[in-house]
Amino acid sequence: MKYLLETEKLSAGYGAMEVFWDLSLTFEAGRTTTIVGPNGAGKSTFLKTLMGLIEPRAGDIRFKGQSYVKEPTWNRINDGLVMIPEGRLLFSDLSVEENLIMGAYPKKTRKSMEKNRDHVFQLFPRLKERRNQEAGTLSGGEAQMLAIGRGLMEEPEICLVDEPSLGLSPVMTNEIFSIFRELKEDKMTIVLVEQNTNQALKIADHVYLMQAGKVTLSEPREAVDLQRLEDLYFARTA
Amino acid sequence: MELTAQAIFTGLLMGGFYGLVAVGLALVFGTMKVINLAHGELVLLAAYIAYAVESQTGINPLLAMPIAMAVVIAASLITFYLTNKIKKDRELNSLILTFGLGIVLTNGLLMVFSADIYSTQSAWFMEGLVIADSLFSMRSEMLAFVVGLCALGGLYWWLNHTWHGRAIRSVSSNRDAAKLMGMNPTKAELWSWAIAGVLAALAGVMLYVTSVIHPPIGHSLTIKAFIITVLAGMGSIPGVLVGALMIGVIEGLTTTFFQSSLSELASMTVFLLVLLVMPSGLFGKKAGH
Amino acid sequence: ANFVIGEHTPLSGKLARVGTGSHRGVMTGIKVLNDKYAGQHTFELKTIDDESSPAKAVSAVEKLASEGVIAFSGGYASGVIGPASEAANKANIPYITFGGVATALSQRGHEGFFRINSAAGYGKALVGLVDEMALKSVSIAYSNKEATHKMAGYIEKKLNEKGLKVSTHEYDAHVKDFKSIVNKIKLRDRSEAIVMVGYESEYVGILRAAKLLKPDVKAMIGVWSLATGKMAKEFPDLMENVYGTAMLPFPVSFNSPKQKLFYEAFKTNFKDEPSYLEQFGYVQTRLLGEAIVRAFDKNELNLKGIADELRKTDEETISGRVRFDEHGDNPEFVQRVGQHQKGKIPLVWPASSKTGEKVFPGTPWQ
Amino acid sequence: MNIKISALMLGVMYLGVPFFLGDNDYLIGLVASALIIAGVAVAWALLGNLGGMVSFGHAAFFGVGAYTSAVLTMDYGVPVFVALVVGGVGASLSSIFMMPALRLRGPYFALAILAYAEIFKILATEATGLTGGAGGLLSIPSLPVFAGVDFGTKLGGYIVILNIVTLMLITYYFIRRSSYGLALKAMHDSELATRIVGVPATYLKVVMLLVSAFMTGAVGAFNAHYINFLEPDYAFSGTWTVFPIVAAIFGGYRTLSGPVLGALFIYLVDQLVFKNLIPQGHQLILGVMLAGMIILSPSGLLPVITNLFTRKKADNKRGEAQHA
Amino acid sequence: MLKVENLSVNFGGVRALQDVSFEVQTHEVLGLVGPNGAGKTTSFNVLSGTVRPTAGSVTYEGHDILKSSMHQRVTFGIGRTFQIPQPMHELSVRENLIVAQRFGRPDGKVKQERIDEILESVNLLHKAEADAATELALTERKALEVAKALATEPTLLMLDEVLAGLETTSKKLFMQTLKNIREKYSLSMIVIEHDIETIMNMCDRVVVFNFGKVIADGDPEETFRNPEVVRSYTGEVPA
Ligand SMILES: Nc1ncnc2c1ncn2[C@@H]1O[C@H](COP(=O)(O)OP(=O)(O)OP(=O)(O)O)[C@@H](O)[C@H]1O
Ligand SMILES: Nc1ncnc2c1ncn2[C@@H]1O[C@H](COP(=O)(O)OP(=O)(O)OP(=O)(O)O)[C@@H](O)[C@H]1O
Ligand SMILES: CC(C)C[C@H](N)C(=O)O
Ligand SMILES: [Mg+2]
Ligand SMILES: [Mg+2]
Repeated sequence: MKYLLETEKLSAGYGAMEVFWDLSLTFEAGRTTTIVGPNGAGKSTFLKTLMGLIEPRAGDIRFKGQSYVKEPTWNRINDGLVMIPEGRLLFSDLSVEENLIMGAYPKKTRKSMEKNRDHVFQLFPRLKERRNQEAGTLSGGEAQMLAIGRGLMEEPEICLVDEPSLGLSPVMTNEIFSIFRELKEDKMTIVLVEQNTNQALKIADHVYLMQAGKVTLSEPREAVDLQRLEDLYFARTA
Repeated sequence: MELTAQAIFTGLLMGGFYGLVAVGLALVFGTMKVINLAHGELVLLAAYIAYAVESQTGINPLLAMPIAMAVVIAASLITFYLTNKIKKDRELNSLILTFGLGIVLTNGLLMVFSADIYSTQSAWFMEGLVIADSLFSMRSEMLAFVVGLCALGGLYWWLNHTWHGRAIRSVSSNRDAAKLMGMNPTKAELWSWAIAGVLAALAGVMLYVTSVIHPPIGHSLTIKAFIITVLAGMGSIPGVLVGALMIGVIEGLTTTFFQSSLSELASMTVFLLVLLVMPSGLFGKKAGH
Repeated sequence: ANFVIGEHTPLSGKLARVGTGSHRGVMTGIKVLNDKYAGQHTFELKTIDDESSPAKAVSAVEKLASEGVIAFSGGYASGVIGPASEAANKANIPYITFGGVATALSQRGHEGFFRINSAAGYGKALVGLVDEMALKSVSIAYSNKEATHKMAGYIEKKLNEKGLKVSTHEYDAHVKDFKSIVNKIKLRDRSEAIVMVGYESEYVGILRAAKLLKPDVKAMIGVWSLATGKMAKEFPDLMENVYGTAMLPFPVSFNSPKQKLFYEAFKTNFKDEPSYLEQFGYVQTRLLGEAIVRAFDKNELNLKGIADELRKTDEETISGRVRFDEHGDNPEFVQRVGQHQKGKIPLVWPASSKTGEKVFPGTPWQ
Repeated sequence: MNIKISALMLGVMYLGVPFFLGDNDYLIGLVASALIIAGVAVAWALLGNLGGMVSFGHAAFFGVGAYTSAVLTMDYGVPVFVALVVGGVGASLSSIFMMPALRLRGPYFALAILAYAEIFKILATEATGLTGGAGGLLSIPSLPVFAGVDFGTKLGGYIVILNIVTLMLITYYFIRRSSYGLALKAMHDSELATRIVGVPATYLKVVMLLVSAFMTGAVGAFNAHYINFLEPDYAFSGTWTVFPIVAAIFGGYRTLSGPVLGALFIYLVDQLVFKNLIPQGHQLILGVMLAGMIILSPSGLLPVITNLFTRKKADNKRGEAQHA
Repeated sequence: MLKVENLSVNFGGVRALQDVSFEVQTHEVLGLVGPNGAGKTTSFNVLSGTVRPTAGSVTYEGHDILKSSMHQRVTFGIGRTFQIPQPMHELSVRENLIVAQRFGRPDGKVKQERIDEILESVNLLHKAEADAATELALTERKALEVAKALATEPTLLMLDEVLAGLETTSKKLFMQTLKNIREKYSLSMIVIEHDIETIMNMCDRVVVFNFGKVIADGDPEETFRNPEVVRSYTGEVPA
């Protein structure tokens, strides 16, 4: 088993529209892979498909060598495949603390729930301050922190992260990336989708560029040149 | 004074029972946004099972509880299974579905048990219970009240302190997010319908031992339960308790100091006033941003 | 000849219980008619469930009319009977009933509208009983339905005229708990008797509450649906000493040939004990049948012919004497009163019909 | 498509029904009864679909309209046709009491209206002087002879209710087509989003409530003169809420003709078919049919019918699937 | 043209805004920045009428707008976007704009060319017939927010993080579009963004919030050098 997670000729879409097709990507254990790409390229859709929130049209997903396409989302979570979604897929009428507690739903994480919660509170003191506030009334940035915190409560083995810096202040963005850097050092496998290319590349081991439903570049971080990447982006928009 | 005390006492007992009837509906409503218009009929079904068991075997109708639960849980799960088949406009379409099932149940009961009225034969339940020489109730009413409080309390604890309970609340809050926490939403919903079945069975047997049953009351039970659920605020258990007791006491007081035929008027008026001041019910969360 | 009689009755919906009872009486009537005229005439009954709804009763009448029925036996509750008999009138078909006692029904000038009972008959019985008890004060608890509302008003008025102190308590049919009402009677009215004007499940509720609170009254009295064998069997501990209107005692000692005829026919058909509902249904159908035969013999089988013949009726039936005045009402109608006594219901009022002595004072808890 | 079906339906109702069933009072009566439910269903759907407000209390308007018209004709000698309109106006006026409920949403609104309906019913029972109390009103005047036609007959009544329903459908159609219709549609799930672009949401809701109440009231008034009888339990019966809702959703409440088709279908099938199958308890089959139908065709009856007309069409959509 | 004075908002115990005052001049672009939860969105909510302040006053072109209803404010010329996009459900993208034009403009006229022009400018023309609620990617939903606000033809446009999540190139293009629109229709704007570069590029002036208070107000370059701002917000001195 070379790769922790891989896809083979994966296709998915909504209704009559095909968003991406024949995607074969690989994610190595313990490493951080960054997927960048213009808006609407299908990055979020790809992550959701990996999680089983969207049913693929064709192709295969393999986790630890096992085919995963038929596996329901909740089993993937229990196996350690976790996603921190973009936007706010929060439990908006539950309190901040309850949201975090729900992150510890997978059986193996329940024991360490309190420890993890305190850790998250330490990372995001604002959440601790607002632990009894309804999640739906949080500010945009606070909600983002909560989504990240809740994801960490799930003790991921591999974590798919969709635009974590969205709506965060510059200080907070730095904070987030240093958290991911630490996780990476703790050997967590990370798949990061991010528009903040600059920051994202700093922690990446491997980079994919996704454009209009296709991977147009796949290179180890060392080989990627920021300028070239931007040019490639531009090639589409021009 | 004595009148007032008795009126409030009667009202509280009544309210406890109302709460028991309403809470199953509130649970399903809170978790799936499905208004189970057959809920009252499920309660009634349990009551008829208690009747059937008592009249066939002569044993205490409370002992019919296991059978009542088994049947009502099964019925509740069938309802769940069917509502789950509706993929579009579930909130509205489930109205039709459960309304249809309610009709089926009412008419089924009518065919099997005829339109006669029934009540328990066991005199024990009707014995008086006198508190402080001046507050009167039947044993069965006190029993129903206690069962109601325990059921509500237990459910509240379960929803807030067990993983199953929390899962139910999460699924109702955001299905996709719940999946991402490793929950199987369908399983969680199945649980809440099964528990609604348990609660309906409890309520039904209590109904049978406290009062008289005949087929058309299923519908009025549904309406009462629904009113209390909305008064409570979407799926709030403390809200159900407070709302039910409030309605019970208002009815008791109006009957005593005006007349019974105005008690509905009074409770509806209070219901409206509460909603106009608190548009999401007594314990409802504010409707989003 | 073959005579087709139409019937609309509530077999489902709110009034299913009484509708079913009435329907069984009507069927018994048809059976007896067929036996009597075997070889000459046949009677056929077409029944439609009106689901306790006026609109559906109207379409039932219209449907049956279009299928050629020559008369209607039908209905329950004045609110349903009103529009249904209106439709029968439009179709020029006579209509006989016992299910609606609202006065207005017979004041519409319908030539073919007949009913064998009247509110006054029930009222007279209750007032007579109370009078005989020589009470000073009475509380009336009544349902806010049409018939009960009117009936309570009638009793109140009559008792007031006799100088009794009367308090009234209107309740809603949906009410589940009667303790508050009974408690008011106990602590505030302090009446000597409670009169209940309502329906079965409400009687059970009131009696239970009374048994619990034990107001200091001498008698518990109800109108229809109370002094029945069913109630005696289902709620023995609640019914003891309770009064209610009845035509016949329970268990019925069917002595006269007329009574026997009904009882046997009913028993073979339904394997059950008849109640007043069955009796009324039976009587109205039989009277109608006889009138039809007479009209047929005169070759006048139409609205006018049947109505004329009905108006000539004057018969001692198992529900008492029946004749019809110009409005189609039965001025002779008087109810009797029975009292639950150890599972039996002897008639205790009027003196002329007595089959037992009343236990007075007496309540279920005394 | 929907419009075509509506037109076809109206054609059948105006020409076919009188021609084939005209002399069968029973059948015409059934269809008229179904149309009464259809009328309330259309009014309900208008509020539910365009106003985004599901009401559980349309019986309130039905009852108020009925009593207004009955009392006016009986005690004040107002001509019946005028009274029908005034009945609608009366229902609209009664809806003013409900305006505070407009700030409620979803089930909260639905049940608040139900509470109003209950309150109205009790008031009608208690206001004995005006309404005859629980005893109700008997011998309410029938529809009159007008321009030489006796509208008091079954057929006459049928024509009147058919016209009422048609007018309602036309009104519905024009409201829906207007830009108000768009805004109303948008308000459904996203009231905030519509207010923030300047839509006076409350005002639009008020208008819809008034219109829907008027329509329901007029139908209720018609019914009073058609059945010649009223009592509070009947006039404010939950049936006048439940059956129209069921009919509207069943038929397809987001469509124009759905509620009418739904009402006709449910009422007629139940009365003509099921009732003959099981004389007592035929509603059991109705229940099964409702449940089954809604699972099989969640958008209601109309799509099923539409599909019958336009067999295939959907198959052309798959084309884009192959890219590689 | 807009004057906010001594505004305070409390949510239970949370004091989201405390005694906040600021102004926007005609044709000015004001940046609103500050840490997460500082109260930026809340102040938009007060201005547009979704939140009622506990104290304070707001005047817009002479109107005391706190007294006006939400839709009246739109006709006065205040348009806004939501941080979490709020499309009108059940309508297509184009229909969203039709409603906005019809009800947002004082004269209630709907001009198709104008709608096309707006869609073009936010790069949504190709999605005009798509279902607004379900068929758009995150950034497309944000673009629709802007388009809807523009369709009401505002004089003051309030943008809440509409550029967040856009790739660098699109961000630049979009910024340019906004600038053009501002020139063409002579708009004033209030912009909430967390990207310092964007703020510097677009804004004439910035107001910095922290814990519900205004801690700085002035020229962007200068303000971003203010040590308090750096400590609480930017974290590093911008290049
Ligand atoms: N629920 C949906 N239904 C239909 N189409 C959708 C849906 N969600 C997204 N799309 C479309 O799918 C395409 C890819 O969307 P996706 O959200 O995956 O893009 P993305 O790469 O994550 O973009 P962004 O950077 O904006 O987040 C877009 O064209 C979008 O319009
Ligand atoms: N209804 C509410 N109840 C309690 N607190 C609330 C409520 N609404 C907002 N808040 C709090 O008010 C504060 C200000 O929120 P606001 O949305 O204005 O922040 P913001 O400056 O826009 O932040 P961000 O940059 O993260 O979007 C936040 O801490 C938020 O949690
Ligand atoms: C005499 C009774 C049969 C009358 C009936 N209870 C009614 O509702 O009209
Ligand atoms: Mg995305
Ligand atoms: Mg914000």
